[in-house]
Amino acid sequence: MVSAIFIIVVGLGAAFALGLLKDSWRNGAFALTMAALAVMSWISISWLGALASGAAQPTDILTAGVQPPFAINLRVGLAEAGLLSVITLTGLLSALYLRDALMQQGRRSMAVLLIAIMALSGIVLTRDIFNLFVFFELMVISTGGLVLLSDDERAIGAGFKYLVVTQVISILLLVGIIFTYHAQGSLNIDDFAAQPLAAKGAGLAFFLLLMALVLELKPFPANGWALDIYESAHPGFSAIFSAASGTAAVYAADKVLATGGAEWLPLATFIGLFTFLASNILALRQDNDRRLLGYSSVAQIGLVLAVIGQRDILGDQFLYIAGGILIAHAVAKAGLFWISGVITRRELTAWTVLRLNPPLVVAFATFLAMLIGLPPFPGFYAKWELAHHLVAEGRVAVLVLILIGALIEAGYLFRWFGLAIKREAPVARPKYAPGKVLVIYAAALLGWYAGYRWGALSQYDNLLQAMPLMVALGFLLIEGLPARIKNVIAIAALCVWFWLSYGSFDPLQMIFGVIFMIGGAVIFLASFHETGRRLGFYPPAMLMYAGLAMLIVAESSFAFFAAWEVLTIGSYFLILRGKKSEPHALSYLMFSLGGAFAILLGFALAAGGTAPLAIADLAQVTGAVAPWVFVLLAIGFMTKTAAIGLHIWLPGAHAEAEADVSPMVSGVLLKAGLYGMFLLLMTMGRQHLFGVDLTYVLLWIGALSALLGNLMAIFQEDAKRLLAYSSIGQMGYALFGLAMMNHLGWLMALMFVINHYVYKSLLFLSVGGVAKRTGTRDMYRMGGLIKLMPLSFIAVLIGIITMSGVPPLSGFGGRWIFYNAIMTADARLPMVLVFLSGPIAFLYLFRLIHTIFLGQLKDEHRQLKDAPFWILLPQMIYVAFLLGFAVLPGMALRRVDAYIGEHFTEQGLSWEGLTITSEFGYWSPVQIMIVIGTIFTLLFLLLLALNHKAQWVKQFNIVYAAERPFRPETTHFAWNFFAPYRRALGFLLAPLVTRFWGAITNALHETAEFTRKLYTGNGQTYAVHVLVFVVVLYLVAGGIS
Amino acid sequence: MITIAMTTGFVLILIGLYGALTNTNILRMIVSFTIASTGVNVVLVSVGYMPGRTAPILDDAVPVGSATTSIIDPIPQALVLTAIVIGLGVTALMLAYAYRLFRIRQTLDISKIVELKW
Amino acid sequence: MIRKFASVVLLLILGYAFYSLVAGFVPDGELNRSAAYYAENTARETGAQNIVTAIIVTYRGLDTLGEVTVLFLTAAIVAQVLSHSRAPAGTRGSGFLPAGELLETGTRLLVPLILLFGVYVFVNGHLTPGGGFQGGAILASAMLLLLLADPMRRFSHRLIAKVESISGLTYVALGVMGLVLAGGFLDNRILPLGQFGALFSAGAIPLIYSLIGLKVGAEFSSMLESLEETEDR
Amino acid sequence: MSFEWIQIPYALLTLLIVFVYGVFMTTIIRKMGARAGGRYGIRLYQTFVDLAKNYALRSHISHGIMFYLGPVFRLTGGVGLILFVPTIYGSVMHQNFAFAGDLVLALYFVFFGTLGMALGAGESGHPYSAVGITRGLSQMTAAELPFVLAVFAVSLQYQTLSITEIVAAQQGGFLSWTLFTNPIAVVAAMIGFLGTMMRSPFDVFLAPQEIPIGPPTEFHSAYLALMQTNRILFPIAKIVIYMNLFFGGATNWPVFFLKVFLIYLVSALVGVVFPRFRVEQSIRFFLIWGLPLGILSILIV
Repeated sequence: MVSAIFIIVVGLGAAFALGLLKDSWRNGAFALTMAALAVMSWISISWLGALASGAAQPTDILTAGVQPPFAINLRVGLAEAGLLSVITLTGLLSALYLRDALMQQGRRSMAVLLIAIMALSGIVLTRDIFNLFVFFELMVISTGGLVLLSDDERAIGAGFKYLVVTQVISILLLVGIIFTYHAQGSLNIDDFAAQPLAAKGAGLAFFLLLMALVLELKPFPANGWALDIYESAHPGFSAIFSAASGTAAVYAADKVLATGGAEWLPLATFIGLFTFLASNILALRQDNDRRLLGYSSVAQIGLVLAVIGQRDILGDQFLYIAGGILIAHAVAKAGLFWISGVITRRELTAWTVLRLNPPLVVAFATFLAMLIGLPPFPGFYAKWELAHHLVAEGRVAVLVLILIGALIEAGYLFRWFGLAIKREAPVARPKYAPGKVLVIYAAALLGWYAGYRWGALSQYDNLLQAMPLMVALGFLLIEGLPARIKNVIAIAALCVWFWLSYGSFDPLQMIFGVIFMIGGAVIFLASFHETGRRLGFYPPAMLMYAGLAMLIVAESSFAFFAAWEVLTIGSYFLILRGKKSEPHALSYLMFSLGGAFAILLGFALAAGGTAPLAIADLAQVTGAVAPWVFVLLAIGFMTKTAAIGLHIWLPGAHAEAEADVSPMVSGVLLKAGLYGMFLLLMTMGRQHLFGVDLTYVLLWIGALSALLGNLMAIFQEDAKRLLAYSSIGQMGYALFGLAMMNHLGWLMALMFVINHYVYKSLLFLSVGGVAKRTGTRDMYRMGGLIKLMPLSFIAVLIGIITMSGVPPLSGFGGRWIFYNAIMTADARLPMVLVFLSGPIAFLYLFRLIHTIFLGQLKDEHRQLKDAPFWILLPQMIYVAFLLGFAVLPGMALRRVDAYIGEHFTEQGLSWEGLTITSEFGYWSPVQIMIVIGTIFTLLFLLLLALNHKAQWVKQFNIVYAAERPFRPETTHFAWNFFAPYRRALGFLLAPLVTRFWGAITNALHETAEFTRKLYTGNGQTYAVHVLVFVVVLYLVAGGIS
Repeated sequence: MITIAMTTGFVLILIGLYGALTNTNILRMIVSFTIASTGVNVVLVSVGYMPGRTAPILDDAVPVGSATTSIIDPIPQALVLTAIVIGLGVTALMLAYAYRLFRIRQTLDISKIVELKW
Repeated sequence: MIRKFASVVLLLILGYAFYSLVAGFVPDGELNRSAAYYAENTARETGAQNIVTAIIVTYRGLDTLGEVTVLFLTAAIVAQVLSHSRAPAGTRGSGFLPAGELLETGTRLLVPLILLFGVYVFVNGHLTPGGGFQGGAILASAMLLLLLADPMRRFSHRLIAKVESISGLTYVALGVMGLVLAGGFLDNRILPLGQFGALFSAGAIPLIYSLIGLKVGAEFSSMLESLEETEDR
Repeated sequence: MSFEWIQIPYALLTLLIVFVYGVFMTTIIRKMGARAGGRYGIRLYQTFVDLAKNYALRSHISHGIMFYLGPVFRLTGGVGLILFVPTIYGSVMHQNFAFAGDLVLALYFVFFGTLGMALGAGESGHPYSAVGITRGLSQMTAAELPFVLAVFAVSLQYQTLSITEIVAAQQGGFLSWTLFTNPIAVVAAMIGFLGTMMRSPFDVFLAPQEIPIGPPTEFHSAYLALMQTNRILFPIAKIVIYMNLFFGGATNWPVFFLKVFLIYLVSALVGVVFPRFRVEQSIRFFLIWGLPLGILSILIV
């Protein structure tokens, strides 16, 4: 094991040696630089490996052969080694990335780079406070030099501002140091820990010291200088400045903070949270990519500082958590800055160019996911652990603030991703310097590796070893294959997974498992019509299904939450594929992440901080916290079921998605939320908050969703939006059934789960097929298609009969169970809404079939053929299923009925014979079918007998007030179909919810717009900010002495 | 004695900062900062001073044996040297920057160098 | 105006903080433990008369290394910054009157003395006040004198850079030797401590300090050089 | 209850009786309406003649398969509704096929005919048909509400969904009719009843007096005949439900005839007295007058 001091030695030596080279001999100089950096990285990594594996112990390195505190000593522990690896690797890669700039500027700049990395390593290593100062100044000056690498002349101004600010900082630092020394009689950090400073009346000195170090972390608002550097410097250097410098500075602050004792931690927490929130909000209004990244790094460092502020409660998990966030940030931020270097223009939309190079898009996504802390990256595990520790110690407020900040950050980062994916992309594929692209990929791989390590270190199963996830990620590797082959593999994967796991399912899991896996496979049949490679479809789709697969087998809260996030992110990418779905995908993600965070909070509260919590143990949660757990989890799940109030993402997301994606996200994905509700109600049952029975609240929410969802549906001109809104209503029914908390209510909910999957997938597919042919989704542009698209018509007909609950099809079963269920329910008022919404559903369903298939055929559609085979095939399967399910609902429901019976006292249905009987009524599907069938046939025969010679007449051969119309457009009554209804009940549709959420986002953006005026760009003002920051905190802290 | 020196140092720091915060001319700012850092150095040494003792050099005047009782604290002096050198380096760097800025912008007024903001 | 007022207020509060520092300051009666340790053990451990030097070069050698690096860094950056606007050869200093006879001679007389003095200062750094930095500065002042006397004069950058780099490298090498042969990085006991108070004593300290002197001198000179060579408009 | 073959001729018998009765009843009601309007009105056999004529007429026109099936759906709805509900309480002959399903089946089967009708009319491609359908459906959604609430109240009251049992619970003197045991529910139900009887003031979607509008616009000859048959059967089918739920059912045919006639008369009288509502007006009417009563009825049960 090479002593870590050689990191410094090699760095310096190489820097000095560069001076000996001829100025023209640049390749050699660059080679020397790279070699030196490589050695430094190798040393750090070997230490990291040794320490992590326990092969080596943390060691002190003495200088001058004298014991500390009398001589400077360095220390390499696990933390140090990790950070050193980050710093040196960033240096190495960045140097490679900066090759051209360095070559052009010559050996001096290389020396500066080397010294910068050396200094950063020194900051991490040293245990001597004044030595820390020296390395800091080295970092400052070398930063001043590296800023000049940029070809942007504004960088020089930025560099000068930076120098000005650092002058102020170093003044504070020196004063702090010398008085600390006076109080301690030593400069060695470890001695401070021995006797806390405030005790010795050196609180103020320590405060100044701390402030100086914290100011290096670019706390809001004293960070304008840093943002200017981020914006103007060479991205290769910005990567170092963000990843390496930030890391080192954080560690320095942590080192000193650790000696100050617990009373300083709240200060750090406050600064950290403040910075995290403020910077994220400010970033909302950024349209310059590098400045945006700047804001984001500032925020992330703030987050780490806030975590450091919790070190008193994190215990031995501290490294795991802080390190997770820090490393995720470092890798991601470096990667993003590197990407921004290969992009020529600075506005966010310029990133569309990445689309011409899909691997870069994957890298982009990877980095974003790391920043947000999505699985399977380190930030995810860190977030989870952090949440539990905070809750355990009752620091919920801190957690909530962190989650809010993270949500905002996700907002602007994924909005950016949306821009990059959806906006107009240039056609000419740019030439990237291979070196640079290589560096970017390296960073992405490092990110995945870090995720793997963190997973291995976590106390849970490593997500990157979870079979479904691996399969989904595997699709990234076979992206090159043709779509059809991938489709076969996908279907096979789903079926195999089901076949492997169904043995262990209980009936509930079985129903959802069938819908998720087999149902998903059926929908995939429709994907066969897509030709070509269909890049970027299968990985997200399979990611979603992987999440669903993991969800139903999840036993612990961790597994459940991880699965939830996985399916969320997968479905987001999937929805984003739609043509106009950019804003809708974003709002979907925002609501889902918000919901996910609510779930996280809920689980943490439930576990009381002692994760992992078995889902089943939710039942054991009692006391004052239980209702809150219930509320949070319910909110989380209801974001997925798009309960009214949280629904505004759904219509756009489902409507704009591709033909075969809509059924996936509507028919399948929505059920994830219901599954969650099932588990929640099964385990926690009725909870009371402020004396209110929460299931009663759910009852109202469900009823309102049912009513308003249906009501909004009948006024849509866009067929897919209509279906989307109807999903809101249908989920409302299901929620209502669940919230009734009785046997039949749950049975009805399950009936809806099954039915809704079938007919919604069916309808979305048919409408999708029609839209594909007609090239529009506006129903009033269609009409009279029944003759051209008979199969689609039949599908829709069966679909709407089922959905409207008209006998004899299976929808009636749902209604029948509903009536029997409400007989025993004690809350009656909400049912009024459900009663009203039932017939309303009938309105939009009729509109759907009438305006598309009946009425007058448009001239431009006369040549249309029926929908493509592969889109029709699954529809026919569904039709067949519906007819069968109508006659024999028992085949699916009996066992579930029995299973639910375990949870409730009152008895369910009795299934003997063909008749299904409840304690109130009876229902005999087969006989109904026979009777109706017979009557229908007889009458049909009668009509045939009377009217067998009837033949089709021309389209316009109708009685039309003694006139004959010639234009289908004027004759097809479709636009604003239910005008009277709008006149009567339109007032119910005031978009209050939309306005509410819109107001919130606007408020945030306005705040950002207003606040960022703070950064006037004047270096002097920035210096003032720094002083204000210090002084205010001094006053807030109440004049420490 | 010490307090006077120390106070002087702090006053210098404040004066320097005041100058740096109020003069928009870059050169003046640099000068102000040098004043401030001089102040810092004064504070540094004044912390190490102990009344009635002599310089930490073990010549005939100060035998090795009695060093503990007769010399002043040597550490701040070592530190101040480093501080001075570093301050010098930074100043030189700032001057160079000032030169470049002037060549690019034809002005030394920092309030005019604001193309990076918000 | 507002800015002035705001700064005044800020500085007043800061001043109050400083005041409380001064007010709360109690000078030590006797040396604190670190200082005491140096007072007792410097002679034995390093063999240097000048405790400050011992601290700078040995006990806190890492600082000093960093310090030297700072200068190296600054020199490099300054050169880089100014190299953008280097005046075309020959035009420099044009417009200066030729330096007078008196100045020429004075310079020729003084420069060797100054150089000698500088060398003396850093060679004796471990015995008397002064040391590498001071000596280096003095060396550089000789350079400054030459430049003032004859703005047209040029010195070879290669030479200065070589001196700079070699002394730097040797410094680091000595540090590593300390790691290998003695107690740790930058340990001065790689050479015999010699007889206390003699010129060739205190182990590697004089050597290191001389290297520092050379390096500092070279760095200052190169800074002066670059500054001088930029065209003044 | 379960199925025996003998029930088929029984059911057909019921159907026949109801049909004949229905023809006369509708004729009488129309006559009364005419007299109220100061006209003489049609002859007693007129409706028979119309039906016979339309059945006899032959048409060569069809707008497509759904158009062709529309009347079939419609009539199936009517006939089915009659057969799914026990006509005469206590008589084995006239239980029809009530064993297939309970009240809920009846409630939802009402839509069967409506849907098929609407589809058929829709395919005729006549804009007026579509206009009529939208109006009809819109109004129906509102009119159903008080009725459904009342039904729910009743089934709560008797703790069953089986029509037979509900009727059984009302036996023994008219005071045990729902009409008296739960008047609010009945009033609510009757308000809904008015809305579904296609009579003024709620007949704007048919507008029989003016230019042809509404679903039947394009239908003629045998199509129209089927629909007229339904116009005769369907109201009675609905009234039977009301009678069973609210008015103690009928234990023999005379009582049946009387009750059905009286209940029908309600809507006829209202229709004669009140002018026609626009659709949004009728929606508001049901929400303002019907809904609160319905809610009240389920709350006080």
